[in-house]
Amino acid sequence: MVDLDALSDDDFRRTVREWIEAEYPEDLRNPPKRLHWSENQVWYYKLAAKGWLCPGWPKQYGGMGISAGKQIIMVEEFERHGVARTNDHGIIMVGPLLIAHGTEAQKAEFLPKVLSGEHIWCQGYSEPGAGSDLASLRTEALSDGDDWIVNGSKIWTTLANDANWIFLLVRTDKSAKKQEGISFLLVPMDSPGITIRPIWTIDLHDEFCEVFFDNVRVPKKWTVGQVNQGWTMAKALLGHERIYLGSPKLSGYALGRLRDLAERMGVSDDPGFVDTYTKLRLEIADLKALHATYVDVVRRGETLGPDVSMLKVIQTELFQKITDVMLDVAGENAGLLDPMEGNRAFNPGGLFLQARPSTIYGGSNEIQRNILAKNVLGLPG
Amino acid sequence: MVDLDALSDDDFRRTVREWIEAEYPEDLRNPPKRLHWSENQVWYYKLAAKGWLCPGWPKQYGGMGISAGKQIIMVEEFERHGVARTNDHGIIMVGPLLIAHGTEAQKAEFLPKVLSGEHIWCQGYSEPGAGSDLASLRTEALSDGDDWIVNGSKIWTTLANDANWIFLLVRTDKSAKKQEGISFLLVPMDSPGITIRPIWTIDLHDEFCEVFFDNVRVPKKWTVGQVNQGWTMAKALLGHERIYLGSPKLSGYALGRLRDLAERMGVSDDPGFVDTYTKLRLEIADLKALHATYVDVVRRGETLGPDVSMLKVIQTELFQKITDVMLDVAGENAGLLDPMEGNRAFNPGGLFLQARPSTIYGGSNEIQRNILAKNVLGLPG
Amino acid sequence: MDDDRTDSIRLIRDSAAGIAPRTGDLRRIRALRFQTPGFDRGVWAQMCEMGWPGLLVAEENGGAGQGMGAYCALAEELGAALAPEPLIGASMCASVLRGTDLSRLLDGSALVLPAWQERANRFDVGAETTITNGRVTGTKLFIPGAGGADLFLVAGRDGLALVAADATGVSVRLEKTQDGGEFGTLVLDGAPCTPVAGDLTEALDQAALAISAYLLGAMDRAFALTLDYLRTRQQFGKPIGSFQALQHRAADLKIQVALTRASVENAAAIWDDGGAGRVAAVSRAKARASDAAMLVCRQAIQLFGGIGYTDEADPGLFLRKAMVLMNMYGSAALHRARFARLTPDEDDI
Amino acid sequence: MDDDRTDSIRLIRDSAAGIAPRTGDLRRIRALRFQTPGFDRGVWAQMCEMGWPGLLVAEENGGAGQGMGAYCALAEELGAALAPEPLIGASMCASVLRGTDLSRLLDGSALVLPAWQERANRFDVGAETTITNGRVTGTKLFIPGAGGADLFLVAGRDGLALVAADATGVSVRLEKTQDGGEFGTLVLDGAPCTPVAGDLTEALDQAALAISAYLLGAMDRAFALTLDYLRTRQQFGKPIGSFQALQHRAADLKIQVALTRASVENAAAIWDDGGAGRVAAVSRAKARASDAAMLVCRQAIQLFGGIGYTDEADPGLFLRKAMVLMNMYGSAALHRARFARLTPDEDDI
Repeated sequence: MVDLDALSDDDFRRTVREWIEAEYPEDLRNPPKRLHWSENQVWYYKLAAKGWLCPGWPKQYGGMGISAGKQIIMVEEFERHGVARTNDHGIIMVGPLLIAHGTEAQKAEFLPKVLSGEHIWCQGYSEPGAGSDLASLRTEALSDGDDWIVNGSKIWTTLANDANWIFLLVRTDKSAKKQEGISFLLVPMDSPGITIRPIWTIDLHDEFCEVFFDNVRVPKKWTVGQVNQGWTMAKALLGHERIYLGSPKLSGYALGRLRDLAERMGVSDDPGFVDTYTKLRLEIADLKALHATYVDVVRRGETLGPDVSMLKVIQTELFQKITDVMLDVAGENAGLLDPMEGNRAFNPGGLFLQARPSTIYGGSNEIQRNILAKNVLGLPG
Repeated sequence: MVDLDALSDDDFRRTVREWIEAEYPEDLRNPPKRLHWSENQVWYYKLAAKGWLCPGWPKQYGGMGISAGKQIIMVEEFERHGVARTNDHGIIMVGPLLIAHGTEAQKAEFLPKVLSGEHIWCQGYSEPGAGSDLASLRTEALSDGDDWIVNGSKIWTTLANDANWIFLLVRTDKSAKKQEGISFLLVPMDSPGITIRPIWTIDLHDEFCEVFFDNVRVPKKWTVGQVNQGWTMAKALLGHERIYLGSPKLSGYALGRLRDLAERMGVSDDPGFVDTYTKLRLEIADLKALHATYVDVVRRGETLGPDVSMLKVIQTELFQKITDVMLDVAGENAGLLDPMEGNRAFNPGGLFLQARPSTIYGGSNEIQRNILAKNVLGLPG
Repeated sequence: MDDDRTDSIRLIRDSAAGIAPRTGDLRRIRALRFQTPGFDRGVWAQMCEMGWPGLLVAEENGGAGQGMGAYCALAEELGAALAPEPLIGASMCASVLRGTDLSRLLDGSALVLPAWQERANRFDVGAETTITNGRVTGTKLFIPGAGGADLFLVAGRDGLALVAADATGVSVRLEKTQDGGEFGTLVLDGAPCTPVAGDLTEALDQAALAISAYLLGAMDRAFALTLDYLRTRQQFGKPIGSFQALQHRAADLKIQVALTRASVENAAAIWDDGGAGRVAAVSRAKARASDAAMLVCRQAIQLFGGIGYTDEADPGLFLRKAMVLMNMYGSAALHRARFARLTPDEDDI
Repeated sequence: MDDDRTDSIRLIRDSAAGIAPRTGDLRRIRALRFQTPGFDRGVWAQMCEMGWPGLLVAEENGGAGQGMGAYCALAEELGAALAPEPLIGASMCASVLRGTDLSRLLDGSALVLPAWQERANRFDVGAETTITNGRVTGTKLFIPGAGGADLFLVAGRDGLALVAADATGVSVRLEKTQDGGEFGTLVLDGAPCTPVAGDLTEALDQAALAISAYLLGAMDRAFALTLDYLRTRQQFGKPIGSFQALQHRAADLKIQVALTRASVENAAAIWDDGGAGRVAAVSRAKARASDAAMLVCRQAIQLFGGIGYTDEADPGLFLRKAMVLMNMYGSAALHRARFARLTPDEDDI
């Protein structure tokens, strides 16, 4: 096996690219919706077999243990090829969480099963009614001997209907202040008392679920970190999310579809379209330049500041803007439920709807602007 | 003399139009800046001599006493011809105030002198540091026998350097709540203790002044209405201001200059310009349609609701947008201090700067949006 | 506006409330989604009983002889209710049909829908379809409700013709639309037809204005739903409508709704007065309504947050209706360009 | 970015602070306004002592041999200080002059300014000016600082030439600009001149990028002033920066400043790497800088409220500088069109 660490960045990139191009299923490139486990497991197992499932995990835990710079190269190559996200919560959330805060027993129990695909995880953070005010969560865990008894519900749980484990934020001390008294639990989805309700989105997909907990018994040994310290750990996990939400690739992909659509509609040379299209290209190019400065920070192993919220705001609003223009260009086809002519490349309505939640999830753009105003610009109150 | 009341609207409009066209000084049409008394007094005296100075005043006080509908026709014809505002605070503010709330002695003293042009009024409302929070005013009047002793300062006093009288809001009860304890005084500008400082604006004009009061003695007989009831009267006077600030004529004028400039710069047929220009035309046309619905309310003699704030927001932001586009079109000429080629019709930088304060004065557009949210949409807090 | 006109508009709004209440729930709309023909034949029969397809038809021809003011008021109410019944299409046909063809349409016994469009993003009667010797050949696109039509009024190169939906040489391909309805593509291969006198030029403009009014009704209600949500939904311990950034956004949406209303009602008044600028006024109204409806509905989703993105919440119904209508009878860009072409002089300045 | 490059950029910023401090007051700028030539010859001499006009000139030619990264850092600092001295024009000339012409320019004994433009809204060397037999005839527009020039480097149809400002056949008409400076119009009527080898193509792009960096510095400081004001100015009993609508607007302005910085610095890095896309990158940076600077400065006025509209407050100085520079060396629209022309393939997607 090649020592990936020893490769130059360029050689590493080429190695990754060639393997992806050879192995990635063509029909899964740039899917219009988040794929279910039934669809993406083939790729998950390929990555697992290759040993490339967990680039960020240390080697001792079965990860690739490569540098931050090489991790970024992998992300870039995956994005370039249009590789879909897998059911990756075990990889990017649970793994790092346990490696940092888990007991040896927890690591031994869970990490190998993420690597093997035996455990598929989902995330139980948001709650009905809490929305952007994540810390106001009300799902509670009451102590009962060696167990917690969990009652409450979670919402916007991505692909919960695919998962067999969930990592949960629960309130374990109701007397404490809002962000305190929250703990982190690992819970099997087949525990008695758990029910799942898929949420149909406006693009008629069931990516999200609501998960209900009715006296669900969870062994205390599956508490991660200290009791009542869950919030701090959860926040740290969210840290690097915004740089990915801010990647210009999604907007770049959408712009490509806009160009194709404009050609199909015969307007790609109209001066009005060229002007609009050029503006969008320039927006993406400048976002790319800005994004690269944050990637450099990560590559140097430094911590991202709260100003990374800018990336999320720019990229999600640009993505939406591009799909707004797609509807303008599509004429009456803007109203079609399915892709035009059965061709997934011409799917203005679908992509438009897909772009809608990007400004809501991952911390709504209103919340991001609050963060920018207060934590970056130092504005009062 | 023609009985104007007896004329049909169309005949009245024609009568007004013909007289304006015959009498209005050509070189005062659509001036780039607010005119000083030295420039506009010729027109003021013509209006006075014709008996047309005060359309809204009852006949018994020397006004025209015409219907609301006919008053609107006059405004429309004045705007159509590009007639400049005179020093009209006596006409539109002091007159209606005294007619509604003044004593007989005050009416007898002041109304004839507005009609004759002997008294030129200015308005002392805003204060340094108060800004949009008008009611937080601190200029105070202390009782001293038959007089008030006034100390403090006023800012943004339009054309104070032309005026010989000022109508003032002053605090007469410091213990009362913010909007209470405010009174309305009439003060001669030559009172000992008053000094005036012109404020130079970014377009290098001295339309505004700061006025300082240092132990200025004002007879109590020149208090209008009840002591401590000034705020209510001042608010009522502001009522109809927003429909005028929302008139589409100013934007229409600017759009005409944009068209001329685009022709001069040779871009008026560029598809990009035509598209932008058409959007602006449509904005004005829809603003006109909306404005007309408010004019109808006034014409029917009904009271305007707080939703009239919409007009002010739309018109001022449209005016600014048009002048933004003028700079885009003007090329390097955007940076010139004076009109291009000495031709006032090509004055992109000047008109751009002139448009800036429109979103600040008359209640900033931020304040207008607060009003819309709370008083029109019923949003909380 | 004179009093008679005001009265008839109030009457039509009241009568609309009986069939398509703007405050009603949207269960009826949801139940009809993604089922051919996408509307309720029973409700359509009621609308015919109310005389709605003949609203613009002269009284001597069996219609109500109303103007665009009343028609737009009705369309606005239907938009607020998201009513999917094919009133606007049928009304286009009613404006040119006469005799039994018209009376069958008006009494609801035969639904006639117009088939005029041959290319996307166009607002003119197609010129490829031929009508000769009682046979029609051509392809017509984007016909909403086509799955429920009994006849099509087809625009050909040299005139109009009626074709029965079940005639030989007629095939209809249906594609689902975001609002739960369907676009029909009508393929005519020498199908037997009956020529009809007249043309659709004026009817097209009337339809474009009615669609604008429908969009106005839809956005107005979507905005009302959003305001309710802003007033009641709590976050960080207070109603989200108390956050100034959202308040200002709501104010901006209110402004768009108000401008759309002014634009549509002004265009209807100009139309009814027969003014020279009436066609330009239609373009102005449609451009405004398309853009404003999309803005208001997009923001409704955003302001509802996560729940707004679910199919069970109502804002999505309005957004998806707007997606279907925004470019029908001409997109905003098309109508802006037409406005510029129609009124190049700018005597409005 | 390698360490050497980072170091030289830090050094240049530090040295700029000595002459044109970004945190200094703006009294110097105010005092120079509306006076010919609109800048301070003493300060210009200091800038020459620092070697700034020769920053890009190769060391073997007597320059500092620095790259665009350093030059843009300097221009940004000058923008933050609103320094009116004609560095960008002089640097253009320095890039083509050689020998004593160059050394006189670099040592400050002769200010040479470029005269290349013949029409508004153009970003190419004019083609109407003729240089034949040591005589030059033509008209050149929009030359900032022209009232202080000793010589002009004139671009003609077939090459460049130096003309003394006081030569016969030379006249300069000055027009005041919003920033307190002047545009010169240079009219040449058979004026004696000395031909100069080379052309200005590359220098024009470098100047456009430097102007972008200058605008970045100006908007960055205008934004900083605005933030200070938002933090301190009280209304309704609290700092206005605590109002969410203004907070979100400030966040949006911050985003524009950040995008401009990324665009300018990225373009400078591409330029220094000699990449094929370097000319397109300049257009991208200028388009962003022009639009963003105007947005930030307009909003500075709005957020300062009434006081922002006065000449005594500082935001107006930044807005009026942006008005002058927004369309110099090509407007945003011009550069967007150039970008589209230069990179039609969109391999960036």
